[in-house]
Amino acid sequence: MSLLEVKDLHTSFFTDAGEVKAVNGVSFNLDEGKVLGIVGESGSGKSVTAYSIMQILAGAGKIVSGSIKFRGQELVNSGESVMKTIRGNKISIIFQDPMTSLNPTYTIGKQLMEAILLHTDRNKEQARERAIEMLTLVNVNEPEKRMKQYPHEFSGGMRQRVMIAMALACEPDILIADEPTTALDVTIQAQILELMQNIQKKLGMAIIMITHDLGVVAQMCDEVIVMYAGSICEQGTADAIFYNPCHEYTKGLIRSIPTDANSGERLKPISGTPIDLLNMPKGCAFAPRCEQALKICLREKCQRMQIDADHQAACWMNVKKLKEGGAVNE
Amino acid sequence: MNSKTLLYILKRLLLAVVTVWVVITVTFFVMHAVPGGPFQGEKSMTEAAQAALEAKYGLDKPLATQYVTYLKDVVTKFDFGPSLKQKGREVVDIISDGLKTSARLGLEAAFIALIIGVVLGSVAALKRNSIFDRIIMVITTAFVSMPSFIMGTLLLTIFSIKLGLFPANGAATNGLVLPVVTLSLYPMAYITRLTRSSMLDVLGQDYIRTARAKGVSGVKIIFGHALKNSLIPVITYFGPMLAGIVTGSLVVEQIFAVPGIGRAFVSSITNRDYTMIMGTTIVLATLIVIMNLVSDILYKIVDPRINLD
Amino acid sequence: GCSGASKSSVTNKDEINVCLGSEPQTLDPALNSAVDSGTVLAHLFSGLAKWEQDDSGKAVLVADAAEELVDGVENADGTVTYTYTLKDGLTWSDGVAVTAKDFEFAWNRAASVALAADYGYMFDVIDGYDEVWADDATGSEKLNVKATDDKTLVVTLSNAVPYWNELLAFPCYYPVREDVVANESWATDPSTYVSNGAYTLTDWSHNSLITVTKNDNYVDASEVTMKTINFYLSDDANNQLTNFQNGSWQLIDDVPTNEIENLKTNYADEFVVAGQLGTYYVCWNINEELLPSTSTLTGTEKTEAEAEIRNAFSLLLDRNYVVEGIAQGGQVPASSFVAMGITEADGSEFYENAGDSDSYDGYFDTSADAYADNCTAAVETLKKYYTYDESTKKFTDVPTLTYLYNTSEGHKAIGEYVQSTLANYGVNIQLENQEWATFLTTRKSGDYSIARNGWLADYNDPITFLDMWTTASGNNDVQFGKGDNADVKAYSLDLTSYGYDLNVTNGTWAETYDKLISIIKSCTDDTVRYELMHKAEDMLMSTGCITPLYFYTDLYMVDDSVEGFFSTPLGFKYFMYVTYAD
Amino acid sequence: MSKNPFNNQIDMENYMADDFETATEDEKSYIVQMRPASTFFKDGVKRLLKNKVATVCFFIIVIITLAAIFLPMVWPYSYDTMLGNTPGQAVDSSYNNLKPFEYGKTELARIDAGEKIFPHIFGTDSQGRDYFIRVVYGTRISLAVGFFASIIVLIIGLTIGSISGYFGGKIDMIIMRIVDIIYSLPDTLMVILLSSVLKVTLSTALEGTPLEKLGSNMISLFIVFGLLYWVSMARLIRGQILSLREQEYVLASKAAGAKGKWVILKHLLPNCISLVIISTALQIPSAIFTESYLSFLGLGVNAPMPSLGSLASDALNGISSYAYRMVIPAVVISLIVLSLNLFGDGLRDAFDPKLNK
Amino acid sequence: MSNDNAKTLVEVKHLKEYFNINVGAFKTKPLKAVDDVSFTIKEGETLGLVGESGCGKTTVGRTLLNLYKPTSGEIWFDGKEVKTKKDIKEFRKKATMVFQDPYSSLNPRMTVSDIIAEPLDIHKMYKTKQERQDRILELMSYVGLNSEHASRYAHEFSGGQRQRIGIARSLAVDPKFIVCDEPVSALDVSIQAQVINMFEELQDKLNLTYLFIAHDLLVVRHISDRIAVMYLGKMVELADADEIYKRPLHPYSKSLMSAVPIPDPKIARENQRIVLSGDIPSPLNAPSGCPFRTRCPHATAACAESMPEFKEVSKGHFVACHRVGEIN
Ligand SMILES: Nc1ncnc2c1ncn2[C@@H]1O[C@H](COP(=O)(O)OP(=O)(O)OP(=O)(O)O)[C@@H](O)[C@H]1O
Ligand SMILES: Nc1ncnc2c1ncn2[C@@H]1O[C@H](COP(=O)(O)OP(=O)(O)OP(=O)(O)O)[C@@H](O)[C@H]1O
Ligand SMILES: [Mg+2]
Ligand SMILES: [Mg+2]
Repeated sequence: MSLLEVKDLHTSFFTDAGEVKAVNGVSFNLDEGKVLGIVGESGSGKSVTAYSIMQILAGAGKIVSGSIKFRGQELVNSGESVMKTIRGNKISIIFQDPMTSLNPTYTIGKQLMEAILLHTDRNKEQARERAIEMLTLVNVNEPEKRMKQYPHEFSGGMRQRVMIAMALACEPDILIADEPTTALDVTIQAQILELMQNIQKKLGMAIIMITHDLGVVAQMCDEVIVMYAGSICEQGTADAIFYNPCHEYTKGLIRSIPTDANSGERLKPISGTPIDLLNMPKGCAFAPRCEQALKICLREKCQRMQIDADHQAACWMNVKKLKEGGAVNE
Repeated sequence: MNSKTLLYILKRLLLAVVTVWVVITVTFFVMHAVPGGPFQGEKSMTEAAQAALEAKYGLDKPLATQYVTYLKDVVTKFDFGPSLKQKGREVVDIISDGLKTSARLGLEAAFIALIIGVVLGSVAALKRNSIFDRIIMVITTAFVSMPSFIMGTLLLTIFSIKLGLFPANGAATNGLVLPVVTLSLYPMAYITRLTRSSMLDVLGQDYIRTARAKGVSGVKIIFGHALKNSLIPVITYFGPMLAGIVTGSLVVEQIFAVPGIGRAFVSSITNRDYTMIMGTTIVLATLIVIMNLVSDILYKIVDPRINLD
Repeated sequence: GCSGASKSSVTNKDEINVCLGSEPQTLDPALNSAVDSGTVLAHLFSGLAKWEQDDSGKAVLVADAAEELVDGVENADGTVTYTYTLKDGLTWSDGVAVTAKDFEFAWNRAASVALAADYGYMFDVIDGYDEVWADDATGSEKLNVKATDDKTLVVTLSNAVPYWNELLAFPCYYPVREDVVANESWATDPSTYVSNGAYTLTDWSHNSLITVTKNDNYVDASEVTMKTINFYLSDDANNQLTNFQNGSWQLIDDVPTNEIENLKTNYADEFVVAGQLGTYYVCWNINEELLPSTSTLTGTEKTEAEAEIRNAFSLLLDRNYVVEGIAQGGQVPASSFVAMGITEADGSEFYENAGDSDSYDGYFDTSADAYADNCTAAVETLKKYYTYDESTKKFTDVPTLTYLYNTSEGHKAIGEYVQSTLANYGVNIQLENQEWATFLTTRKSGDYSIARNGWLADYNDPITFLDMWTTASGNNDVQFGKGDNADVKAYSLDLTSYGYDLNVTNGTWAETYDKLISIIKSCTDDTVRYELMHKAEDMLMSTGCITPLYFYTDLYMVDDSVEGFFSTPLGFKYFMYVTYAD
Repeated sequence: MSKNPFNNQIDMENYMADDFETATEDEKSYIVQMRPASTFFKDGVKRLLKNKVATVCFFIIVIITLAAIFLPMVWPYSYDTMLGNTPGQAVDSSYNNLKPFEYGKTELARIDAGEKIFPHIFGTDSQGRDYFIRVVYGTRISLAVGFFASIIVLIIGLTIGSISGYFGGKIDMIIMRIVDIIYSLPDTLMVILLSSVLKVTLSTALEGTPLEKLGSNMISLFIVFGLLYWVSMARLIRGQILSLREQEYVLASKAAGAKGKWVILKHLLPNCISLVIISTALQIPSAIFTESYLSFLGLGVNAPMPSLGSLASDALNGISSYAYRMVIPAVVISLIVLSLNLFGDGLRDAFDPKLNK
Repeated sequence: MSNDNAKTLVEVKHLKEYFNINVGAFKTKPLKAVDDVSFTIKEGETLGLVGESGCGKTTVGRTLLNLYKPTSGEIWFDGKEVKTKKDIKEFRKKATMVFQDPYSSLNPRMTVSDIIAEPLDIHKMYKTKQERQDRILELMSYVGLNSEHASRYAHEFSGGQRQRIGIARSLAVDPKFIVCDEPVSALDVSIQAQVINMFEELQDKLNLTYLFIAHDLLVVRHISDRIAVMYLGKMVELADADEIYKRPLHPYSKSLMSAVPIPDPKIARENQRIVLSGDIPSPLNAPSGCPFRTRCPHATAACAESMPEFKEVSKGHFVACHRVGEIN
């Protein structure tokens, strides 16, 4: 049994303009101690997947169908009282923007202690100690003094470290990091990533690392999921995804990153604009932007197919190659 | 409170003094420019008597001299002079008498408005678009659009005449109940609307999501996390509003015969009771300026991000 | 039937709650000029005379601090001397004895330049007043009042005054003690307030309540029945009515006009209309152009034409409607200026003798039946000066006039009626309202064409209505003898038949009316004096500048369990003898 | 692991060969149609129409406005005719204070004679004038006063507020102190002075101009609004501008060489619109009642022309006998205000792109 | 590619920009956002500017365009100093800016054509309506937008398209020089490449000169001829793009280059990153001497004493570090 099993998750936002199918049949498993990366462009449903697991979707959002099992326990429709014990305790989350994710009117200490008081039977004093311990863990200097300060007195990197400390305070089994470094500078990002790696090694929890920065994924993750328009288009080990991408979108993504190799030349971007979730084509969502698009791509969605033991993709090009007698894995 | 805040307050107080001084000056000259004078009545006095009175109160001197003398008395002796109309009474006494009642009335009304407004507003925000929310919004709009003379008269008719529950005289026991209610309805409605919209705003903020992700639930989110933040616009409104109603509401005082400063002020104007007009204006302006300062400081207390400069 | 809530719910029979108006400007008798606070003072002080109710229910004057109200002794120079003896055992509320000196002091104080009281002129009948107010006065001049000993007060009037006893009962004639009033704010606080009347001031919550309590040391204390009187202070008629209806207050002095009709039926016993010495009138600015621009009339002719026009307009107004449909308070349609209730020497009503017609009182017939004829007559008159369109039955070239009033529901209603009525004849009137003090200034300075006006008598004598129209009077709102009118020689007066050397034809206002008033003021023969006063009123009315509408009444509501209450023609109300019916 | 893992995952037979041909650009673009071209305005209107409450409110406002404009033209009674007052005859006071649908004496006689008389829907007032038409006229005046006064307040508040907010620094400091001072000045006194000064200067200045018809009183009323009541609007706008001016598009405009006026007019003010809508909607009732308060001091409409505020405050005088005379104008005001507010909310929701990103 | 013979288009000499910040009730303190920065840009060249958030990159760009009045220093453009109001007005037609955030830099109340034409309107650069319309369409076609977009509002477009609108606006006045302030950081990876390509194409076509500000080193390196590195308002290193990428000399540049996450798992795993400790100090309380010394692994006492000189260590390679010789 995996730590977390997500099966055929569908999440939609019911807005005035219509139903936004933000997550459209996502399935994956997460094992203990692993780091799972989720990449994909903006709006592809990465965050919504995370929020669905935590069940903290905004007002109009609803899990339409599917199942999320944590240690075998079904979370979908389990009700607030169950989720209360899971959130911040068994599964924690760090958000993208440390600037806005802390309440500006409360001290750091108060915000840190809240989760501890909520989920453990520590008293106030013990909670304070624990909070200070956590701040030390994430390399915040002078933690005692910092406890009394307000978020606006912290720099972005420090705030993100506070967020991590907050998420880890109850030693969760799973840490979801929703673009934890996007808003940070490169050198600070390096600090944070290193910190997360160290802590993960120390505490042995599983991490879901959401980002659209392939560099971060390459550095951190054991396994990677690539999402496009609410669905998983490719999933596999980091090596498989980077060295043997089997979906046109993944290929395009890797191609369009400026690197050492292409420094002198023009980049080869993915053309077109991101998909409008309100207006989804019935075939492959990526087809309109795909240079290789086949007729069938426009008509029918490709299923996820096993390419290797630990590599799956949903792209008709694979089928075509196969049909033409070639091998998918070159 | 650190020295920086103290310095800030000092600076603001200095500015306040300047503001009040300008108000005094403008009022003084406007008052004298307005037609009519304090010693005029339906039956007119003889010129000799009028001259005698003007001499007695120094009104025969050139305006500039009067102005300087007045300022000097106020600044050096805190002396607002005798009322020109209420013979034998000092302006200070009249004001403090009236202010006592008005302040009590105003404070009670303001705090009732604050508490009910904030609670209703929060609940409406929480149950956004529900029937409850709609009803609250319609009622508050009605209150906001209804002037106090209509509201007050309605309350008086229902609770005093028809039901006989409360007296119609502000000085009697329980006499302030109806005036307080009347006075509080408008700010209450206003605060409800303010709280609702700022609460909605706050509930959409990222840090609320953070709190939920920590496992904090419903009511605790509202009162533990969202309320404090959504109070900021309420505070900006509350300060000047408090100054406004503490310094008396003519209409409510009149309808319920409350011995407040609002009535005294307006009658001093219609009577052209110069010293009284000046005195009340100074007190009123000072209160407004101070309340604005207080609300700015409160602002800082609620929101530590605010820099007071 | 009565629809109000609990009446007669008086729980404390020793106490009466009344409301006469808002916060008084003063409770110093010398400074007071208002009727409502005058009522409070009447309970607190005891002058030489006071009002009481006789068996028929009429208010009469009786001696109070004085042993009796003596008759004056005429001196050779025409002055009149009165000598009063004070009763025994008069004390101030702090126990000090009341002496004649206190009266001497109080009267001199009230008439003094230093105090410059609103009603200081009430002492102008006393010899020496003119010296006090003379331009070259030094401030040490005194009235001719002397306390010859602790009990005797001698006062000399410059000439005989028929209403002298009335003045003695007037608040500004009440005594005050020198050491008490030395403190300028003595009259604002019960602790420093010392009076000599039936009650003492026990509480004054400013703007809300004045409480007076029976003074057991008062000489006539045995007659005083009511222990405590609470004078509530409210200036809102609705608020007063509410408090009356819910039984909190037993008497209120003001009611909302539009409730009157219902109150009359629902509170038939409680709703009281009492007479009051006053006239509500419309006054015209005498300098306002009334003739069409095509008119060629000038000088005397013009003045006379305009007078005729104004009188014609006056006839068009239906005073019965104004009284019954608008004012609704039992007022009496007026056809003369001196108010109803002012009496002649023989005790008959002055207004009944006004005008020269035997068939009706006053200068024109206000009866309902006469209205149609009045209108016809008026239209005929107006046709002389204006173009009349027979098809529409309207005048076409009357200049647009502005009717000025001070902001109040009642004044507005009357203005609207005047406008609407004259509009029926093609006369265009615009209404303009002003806030009270501005209004007074505008009207006084003659910056208007038509304005509402009203006058309340200070004492029962026609002269209080007549001497206000002299050229120099501060109350000469019509602007007689001022501005353009100063040079108009259109007034005639012949007093030779009365033995006065005055016969002017086509003189100015100053040459005629002003002279007439000064003659009246010094006239000692009552019969002649009243005839002259009728003459003065004739002159006023002939100009058409004063269009009387009605004689005022005093409206109040008093709980029907209240007995022993009465009110005087000047509007003072007395609660000392009140008891409650069971 | 099998060499060809796909065989057991997909049934290849189901697909035809040409399925696996490359799709043309045309085919691709056929799939992704851009959303139908529509403008910001059209979008907004569409959203607005979807909002039922706002639509209903809009129609209420339109109906009230149209009624206020057109009803007097067809109504058989006029606002200033005292029904009992006929030339040459004593006034018939049976017309005063009629209850709704009652008739006066002569009218009853005519009805008995078989004539049809148009009813007095709201009865008559204490002067025998048809109350319904007075309410209609009152609505007309109050709407006009409310709108114009609000617009004046808006224009002045907008100008001063945006100057203050945009330029900041010393200018802002000075303007805000002026605002403080105007807040603290006793407005009753100011109004009295202004009204007496304006009355004299205006009536001469207006003589012969088309504005004369409007009356110097109305104009001084608007001037008073323009002088005294703009301050809170200015504050509000200033606050908004202060935050808007930090937006990058303002900088972009400056980078292109724009000056203050351009930036304010093209960028800042259009983005204050929703705030302006809401606060103007809230400003209208206070303008309506300020008018009745000012008319107490001698400004505002001249009698006998009514306004809703003056009708309501006049009715106080007979509140226990004729409560409906206060309730009717109060209800009309509330209806106007409520509709305006809800409609304003709807407008904001529909047109604020920030809300529907 | 940089060409030694090309003429210098932009020259910045000892540019300083201090903001006065209120620190007490009556006290202000200068915040040295840009402190003595000098550089030149040749015609047709792209100068990349990198550094961490708050180090003053944006301020350099804005001051350069005179959006902020320089506290001191000179700005030369096309051989003339930009000084008077008139200079600035002319300058605005030659030098424009593309903004970081495609969302907040487009007025939500204006149509695309109005946004693009705004500079034209301000400078009244057309005679007839038709001329204006033609110019708008021309600009739109430059950046790959089609004419039917013209009457729409910005919020109807995706981030990449919005950035194109912003670029079209900056091209409206036919500039020679464009300051690109993080024009791609708000964009998605897949779109980012499109926009970068467009910058390069436009440069070729219109012979534009760029100051390209970014914090994504991969992007900067791709587009720039030379790269300048800033730290706390100071310029610490300036060299050819490849040079600085491969052989950074300043310890800060070194850590910056090593911190770039490489999208290649194998390299990433092996890569020895230099992870700096500590946070960036506030520019209000900048450390004495070398601003980087508080985080520098090589700092000595001497570093606290004086600000190292910005000197050329090899041809075209400038560094400001006391210990540049010892640590490399
Ligand atoms: N509250 C909401 N209401 C309506 N639609 C929403 C809401 N939240 C998210 N969506 C839609 O759901 C889709 C997925 O959003 P999501 O936030 O998961 O994207 P993401 O992959 O996390 O993107 P990013 O990298 O920008 O964070 C988006 O198209 C978004 O428009
Ligand atoms: N208008 C201003 N007033 C006061 N301080 C400012 C102003 N603009 C910028 N600063 C300050 O100057 C410093 C440099 O800011 P700048 O925006 O130039 O940095 P940056 O390198 O562009 O950062 P980022 O990568 O976040 O855009 C910062 O500390 C900033 O707070
Ligand atoms: Mg996301
Ligand atoms: Mg920047």
